[in-house]
Amino acid sequence: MNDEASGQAVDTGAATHAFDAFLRDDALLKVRDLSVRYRRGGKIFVAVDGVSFDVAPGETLGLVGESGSGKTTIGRALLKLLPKADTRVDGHVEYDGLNVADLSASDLRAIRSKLQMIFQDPISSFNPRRKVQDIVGEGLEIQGIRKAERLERVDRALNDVGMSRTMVEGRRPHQFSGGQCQRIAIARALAVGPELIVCDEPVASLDVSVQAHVINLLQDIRQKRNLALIFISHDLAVVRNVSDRVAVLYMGRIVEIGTGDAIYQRPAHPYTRMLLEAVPVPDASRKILPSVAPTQASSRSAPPSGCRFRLRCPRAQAICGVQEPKLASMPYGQFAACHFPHDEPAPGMKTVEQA
Amino acid sequence: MRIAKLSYLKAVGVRLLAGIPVFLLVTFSATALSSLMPGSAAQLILGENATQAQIDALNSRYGYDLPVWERYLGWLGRLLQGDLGQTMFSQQSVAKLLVDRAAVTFEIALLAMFVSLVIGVPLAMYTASRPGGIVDTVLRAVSSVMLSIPTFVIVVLLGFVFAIVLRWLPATGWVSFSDDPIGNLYYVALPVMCLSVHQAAYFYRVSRSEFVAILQEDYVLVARAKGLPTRYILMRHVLRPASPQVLTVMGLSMTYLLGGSFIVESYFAVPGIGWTVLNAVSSHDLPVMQAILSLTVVIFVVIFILVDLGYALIDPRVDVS
Amino acid sequence: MTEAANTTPVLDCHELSCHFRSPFGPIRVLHDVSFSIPPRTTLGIVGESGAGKSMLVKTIMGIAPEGMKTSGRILADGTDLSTLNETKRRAFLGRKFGMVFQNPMTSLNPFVRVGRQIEEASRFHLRLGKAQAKALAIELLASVGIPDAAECYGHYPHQFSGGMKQRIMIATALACQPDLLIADEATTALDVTVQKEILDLLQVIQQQRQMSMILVTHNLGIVAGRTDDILVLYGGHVVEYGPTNTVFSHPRHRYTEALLSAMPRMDQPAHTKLHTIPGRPPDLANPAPGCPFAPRCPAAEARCHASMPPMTTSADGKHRFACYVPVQTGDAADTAVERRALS
Amino acid sequence: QTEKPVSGGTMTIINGSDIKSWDPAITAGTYPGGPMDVLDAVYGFIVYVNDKGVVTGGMAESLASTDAVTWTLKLRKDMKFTDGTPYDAEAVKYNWDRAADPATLSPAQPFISSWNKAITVVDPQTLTIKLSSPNANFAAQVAELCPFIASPPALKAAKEKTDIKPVGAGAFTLTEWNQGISMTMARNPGYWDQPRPYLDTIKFAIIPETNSRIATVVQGGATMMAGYPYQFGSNATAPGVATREIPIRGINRAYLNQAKGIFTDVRAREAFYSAIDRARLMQAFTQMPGYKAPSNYFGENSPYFDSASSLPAYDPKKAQELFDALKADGKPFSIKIVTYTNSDLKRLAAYIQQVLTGYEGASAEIVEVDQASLIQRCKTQLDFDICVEGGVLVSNGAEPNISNLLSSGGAFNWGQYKSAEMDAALKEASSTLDPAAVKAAYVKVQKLVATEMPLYIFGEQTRSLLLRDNTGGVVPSNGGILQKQFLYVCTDVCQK
Amino acid sequence: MSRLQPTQTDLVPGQAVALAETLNAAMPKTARFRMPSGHPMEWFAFAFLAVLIISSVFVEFIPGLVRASFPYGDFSQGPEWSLNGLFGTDALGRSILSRVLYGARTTLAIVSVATLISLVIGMTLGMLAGFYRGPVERVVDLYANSMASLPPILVILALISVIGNSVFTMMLALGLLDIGTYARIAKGGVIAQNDRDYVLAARAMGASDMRLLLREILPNLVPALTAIVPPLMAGLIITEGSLSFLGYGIPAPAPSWGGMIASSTDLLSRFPLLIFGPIVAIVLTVYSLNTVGDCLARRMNHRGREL
Ligand SMILES: Nc1ncnc2c1ncn2[C@@H]1O[C@H](COP(=O)(O)OP(=O)(O)OP(=O)(O)O)[C@@H](O)[C@H]1O
Ligand SMILES: Nc1ncnc2c1ncn2[C@@H]1O[C@H](COP(=O)(O)OP(=O)(O)OP(=O)(O)O)[C@@H](O)[C@H]1O
Ligand SMILES: [Mg+2]
Ligand SMILES: [Mg+2]
Ligand code: NI
Repeated sequence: MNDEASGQAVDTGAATHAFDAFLRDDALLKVRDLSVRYRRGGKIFVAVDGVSFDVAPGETLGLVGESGSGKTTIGRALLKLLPKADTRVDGHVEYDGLNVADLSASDLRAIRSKLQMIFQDPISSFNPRRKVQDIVGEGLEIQGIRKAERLERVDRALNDVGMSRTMVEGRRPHQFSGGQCQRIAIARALAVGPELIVCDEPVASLDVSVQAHVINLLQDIRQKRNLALIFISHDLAVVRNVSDRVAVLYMGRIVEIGTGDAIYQRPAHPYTRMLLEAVPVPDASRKILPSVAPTQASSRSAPPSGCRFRLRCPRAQAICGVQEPKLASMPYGQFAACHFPHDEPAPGMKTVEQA
Repeated sequence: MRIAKLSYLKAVGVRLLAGIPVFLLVTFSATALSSLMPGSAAQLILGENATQAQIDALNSRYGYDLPVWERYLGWLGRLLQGDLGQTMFSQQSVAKLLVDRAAVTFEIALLAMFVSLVIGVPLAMYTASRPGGIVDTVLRAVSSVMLSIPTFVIVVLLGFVFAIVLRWLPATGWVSFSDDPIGNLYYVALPVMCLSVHQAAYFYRVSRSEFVAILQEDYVLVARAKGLPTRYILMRHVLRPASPQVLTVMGLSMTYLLGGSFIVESYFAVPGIGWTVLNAVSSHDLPVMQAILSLTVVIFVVIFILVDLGYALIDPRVDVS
Repeated sequence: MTEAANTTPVLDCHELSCHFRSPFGPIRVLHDVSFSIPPRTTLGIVGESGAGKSMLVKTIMGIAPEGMKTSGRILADGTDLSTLNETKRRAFLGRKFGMVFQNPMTSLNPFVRVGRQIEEASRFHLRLGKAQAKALAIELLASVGIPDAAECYGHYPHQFSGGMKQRIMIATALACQPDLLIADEATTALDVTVQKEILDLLQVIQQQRQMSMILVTHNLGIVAGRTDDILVLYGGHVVEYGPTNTVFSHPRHRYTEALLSAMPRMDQPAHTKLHTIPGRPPDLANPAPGCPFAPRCPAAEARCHASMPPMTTSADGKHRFACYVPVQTGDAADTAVERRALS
Repeated sequence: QTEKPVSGGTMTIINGSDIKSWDPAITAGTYPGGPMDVLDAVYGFIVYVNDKGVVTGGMAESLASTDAVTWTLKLRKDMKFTDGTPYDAEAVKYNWDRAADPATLSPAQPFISSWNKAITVVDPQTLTIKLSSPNANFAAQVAELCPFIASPPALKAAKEKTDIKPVGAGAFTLTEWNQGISMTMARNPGYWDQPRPYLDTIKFAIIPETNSRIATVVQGGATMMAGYPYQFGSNATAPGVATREIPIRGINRAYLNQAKGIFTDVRAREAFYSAIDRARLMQAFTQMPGYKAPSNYFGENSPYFDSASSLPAYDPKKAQELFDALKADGKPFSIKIVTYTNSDLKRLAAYIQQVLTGYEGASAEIVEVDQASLIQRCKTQLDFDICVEGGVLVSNGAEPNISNLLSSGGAFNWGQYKSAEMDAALKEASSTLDPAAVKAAYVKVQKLVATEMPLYIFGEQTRSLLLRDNTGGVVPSNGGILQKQFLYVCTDVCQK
Repeated sequence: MSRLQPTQTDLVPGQAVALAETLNAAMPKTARFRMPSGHPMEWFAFAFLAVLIISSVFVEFIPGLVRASFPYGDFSQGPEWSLNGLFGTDALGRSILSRVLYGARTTLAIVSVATLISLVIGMTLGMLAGFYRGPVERVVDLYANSMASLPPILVILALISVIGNSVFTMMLALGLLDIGTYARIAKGGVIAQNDRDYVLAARAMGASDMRLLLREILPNLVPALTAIVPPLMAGLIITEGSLSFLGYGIPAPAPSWGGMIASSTDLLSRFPLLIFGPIVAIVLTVYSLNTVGDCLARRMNHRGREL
């Protein structure tokens, strides 16, 4: 089932400059050096720091990281949804050759039908006062599409998510379950015919049984419509399932980026490893041996010098405090920002091949 | 410690500065309105047989024919030199008058607040821990009725009962605390009672709902899971978290108490700022009017600063700056 | 299960049922839940949201929301709780059981110094003096891995990160040397790395202090490898109850099986189609007469819709499940037990 | 008075509002509780009109004339203001000259300026004034309009009106003024009429609300208040209090605008008189039964009373006819009642409105203004048909009130009534000292009042004092102002 | 990973949906799952207001009730057992009951128009301030703070003494009073919603600011604003009464409650019963408005997700 992803393997050979290596020219979305700073009570807080990545058409990029690592901020920055007050966005976001920052209001509106977003909490992403069919058709209405066509497209979008208009007719969001709401949210995004959807933790608030539905649904639609997805999640198992490529964020920076296989089987960055080891695996045959040493998270507002992970890193050495590691190509195809990357396979990771 | 103190000072400073536009707007509006008001102090000084020409002459002698902004700037300039002017008619220093009268109003207001707190909060605590009980139901009904009686009705009714029919309490007048503490209590009783009726009910309602909300908090559940006695939970885990809300209400109620003091003071002839400003409005005593308005704004700003600082004291999460 | 001299179960629940009154009739959130926890063992309680996990542990702790009616018997360390009056029961439970709640952000009182919150239970139940209690609190703080415990004693909760708060909560729950520690989704609100730390900590502490523990969670991954027994709740019913290893390797109830296969796994390649469970969780207000899972169950038969399947015990007697058409394992035959006769 | 006055003690007099200025030239309101009441305590009336209507010596020994043209003011010897300057003829002349100066803005300026040039200081105790035309009421007018003499240096020292310090030679000296609230005065040890004043301290307290005022006296919080019996109700008989009538009759009146509007037509005035039962109007006003409609300007026990001419009586039929007639002439009877915001007056106006609406083709609109704007609205802007001013106006002493009310351009003639006949009759009355001639003139006046109805006289009342029953020495003067030097505290209940 | 909404059926109609709502409401940890108590009083409040509004609007058509200005009996009579004499007669012999009902019309009209004025202006300003922040917000805050720093009576008194006291000016002046309060609440609501996902979602769809404000934000402000309308109206009724009490109320011919109380206050010691009718009216009305406000506020909280 991982057929599409293989076509998009990163072309490492041509890269001369490490920085450019995982970036490509034919990408649908190009993000270069994106930084977001919030001003909080007079202090500047860097939420996202020099992040660059690409998303090719039809590709799914997974963004993982701890809470507060800037995942949501990146997602919103791409769609220009960050609050205007007290926020500064630098860098360069290019969609289909257009620089998003320079767009006029009407061009931006046009582009918004190509770039869509799905939120974490499906219910709160709906206006509780509006009827579901209006919510789904809202994007079309804003685009000024005539009613007949609108209804038809709403029908189509609802069909795609396995619902029908008769099911939603005259109802309000709170009359639906979480899973249904998330499907409606997907339908809303689909209705305008997007090419790329930013999914900000779309399954985090769902129960396992419902989560599976939504993940499958997203996969089906992605395949059918050749959608590109940016899939934000802190659940590594989910990201593993949906993504072609994965970017690992730590304190506003990408510490490792590469194909899912590379990242999960041969994580190079110690942080990635730490993350993977922490994931609870539903496998009772493996008795877990507790480790007791508490790790101390570094301050987000005053990050340590050099590598930001060094205080928690088992491999940290003097240089980590002095020189900030840059993203560099790793033997298994991914890029990691570490002076002392791992190159052995992740312990305890059973891959399909190995099983 | 020093740094903490400094940050408090700074926080106070910042808030005081923020109060300045409000102060300017209110006092300027007062000047503007007073110049539009029909009638004038000159009319009152000269008496009913004065001609319009005589009145105009006196008005211009006092500078009341100047354009609004000139008058306002003049007033502001004198204010900056610490001169609040003198009362129109008795030539008392407005500043002194203000201090004397405000002391009276404050005594009444603070006592009323104290009485209301002492009545309202403990009852709220009691009923919040036994919701739906008979005391709760009764107090709920009583407090909502009490909240619905306008102050002026309370004043009339209590005045009628206690001063006119029963003659237990003085119908009018004032003795200051420094002159005669016991007499002061006797005179202060009725005004305080009138203001407390509403306030006690208000404090009761607000703190009850706050207590009820806090009793649903997870940390109260945790405390119950620890098997702690209810009394202890209420005192230690509920009272303090509820106090910011109570504090807010105390701040807000100052405005109510000041507004209430207009009615209470003028009905019971208590020499506070409420009655004074009513007199000043009807007799066009502009210096007094301006001074009292400025005072109310300053009180408002100060109260909000105090409330903010109070939050910082009560709630460890709040940072003064 | 662990061998021990004292084998009186720390907690023993018999046919615990709970319901709320509502304008549309009673809402039953728990149906005849029975289980027991021997000393020094860990029980995992799993189930989807709304399955009644929290209600179960809250009922045990005697802190269920007002308006809930409970029936059934709870024995704590051999004492029947119904013989104690309200105050005594709460005090007894407060001493015997410690509880850690889901959200560390809201379960510590932001207005009270953490030291105080840790020591207060010990001061009441163990009648410790001020200094003693403080020493104990500092010791507890240190034991849950808080650096500079003595200094942190006087801090307020907001000065700690989420993980640290949860450690403090654990310290709070340990104050009276409880026999049983109940962690209700204690790690749900935390990041994966922190979650792991907390789970590890719980495990270490449980072993050090020879306590029993209940881990409540909706994430099957958490109980795997960390618990001795596992209890699967669905719609307020116990659908499966047995040793963790067995339940994971050979789930018998259809729901448990479906749940396990619905989880995305890291050892599968990208874009693997997940198995889904059709339908939606049961509506507690309008319960169907049969098995609560029947409407979603691929193997449901007519009788599944008609009546609640009885608790069935597997051949070894340790694994129980309530299903008419259990997943077959090829092991020895199961025995249906009379529900009333259970334990 | 059988009781012997004793010295010492304190009294508190309740007023409804505070005074606005200590300027002796600016005086208004010769009624108890009015500004002049307070000024009297400090300055003392130079002469006053007693309750029989006779001009009596106050600070001065007498102000008298034999021909109504040349008036002689005799001052007492060795009187001093509290600042030590002598209260002599020069001081009096200074005060009157000052009031005659338009820059002083005295309301009595037109009156005083007509004679102040004719003042001759004969000696420090004597001063003569030679009027240009005979005026029998000159002394009463002085008592009403310019009775207060202040220390000239104190007046000179003040830059502005409100700077004037109260330096007089009266019975008391101001010790504390808490504007709008209370005023405390101490006995003036240098007062000429020793051992008077008897009181050590006199206080004026301001309580605007009538019920509170009454309750305060009843509770003993104050010594006295002036009001009307209807306001006292059962409090008049409460333990410890007494009431005292001030035997000075006053009229309740309203002004009818004769400069413009419907009341320029005398039929409209008659219709208005006929339409309303004035006794019932008074009942509505006071909520007390038992009133009788006054038949004319003078009351029945006035020496000038003439029963021959009386104001139109209540006659609804007649009123309706007149309304119809007016309507037929294109003058529908629809009037604007202007009054100030006082609940008794509101009731009065509402009653008028209510009665008028009962007639076909008659209606009334009520305009309420605050007390300070009433004068402006009625007197200056003439924006009313009927203007009701609260209170009663003393009418038994005839002058100066009668001229003020009825003569063209009179100070109280807000209705702008103009009648040469009336002016002549009034002049005739005041230019002779012969009682018979005066009476004859006033008969003419009453006839004109009855036929021309220059103003609406709807009630007659006397004021009363509600006071503690140990209050002695109540001597009313002018419009009811007490001569405070006589007040004393009885050891027990005062004997009458 | 975080907790779910209680999932409820979308196919079982009627009761289940209602129940779903109830449960939704019960889930947030601060809500109690109890039938809202005090129901009889709420019923009473709604019924009283309904009766009051209807009877004051159609007061002319109440059979047997005399006009407010009609001299019905003797002056200042106590209550008697008849429709017109129920509260007795006032100082001019008019039926107090009739005057209370006609007064209700004036009072309610003034208060409603004033509320409308302040609601419309306040809501608009507040929404703009919350949405655009910056200078608009500062101006609105300045206004709101200035108003809040003065006792309302003082503000009205100053205004009335300038523009005169008529029904119309009273509406205007009272209307200025609560603008700040409404603006503040609207502003808070907008700010709270601005971060909400559904506003973001609409923005992501390309909605213009106007559309966001009117279609997304406004409908969700309405509950919060409606819940404070009744108590603020009650406040205005009290303020209007207080003004009359101080002698600055609406002028005589229009009967208003405050005016009736004020005019009977002077006669209180002689005719205590006069004051009874209007006080009952004002207290019951204020009580009912407050109760209705509480009820709306609670409903709003129960709906959980709305603001
Ligand atoms: N509007 C804002 N103003 C100031 N700081 C913000 C704002 N929004 C987010 N932040 C901060 O920026 C950092 C990154 O936030 P972001 O929401 O992008 O994290 P995240 O990776 O999505 O985390 P989570 O997993 O908790 O959703 C956080 O520390 C957060 O506190
Ligand atoms: N106060 C209440 N009144 C009525 N029903 C309630 C109340 N609280 C909870 N419930 C219902 O009881 C059931 C069990 O809730 P419980 O909180 O135990 O679920 P849970 O398994 O802990 O779920 P979660 O994973 O969301 O914590 C739910 O269906 C819920 O709707
Ligand atoms: Mg996020
Ligand atoms: Mg739970
Ligand atoms: Ni498969």
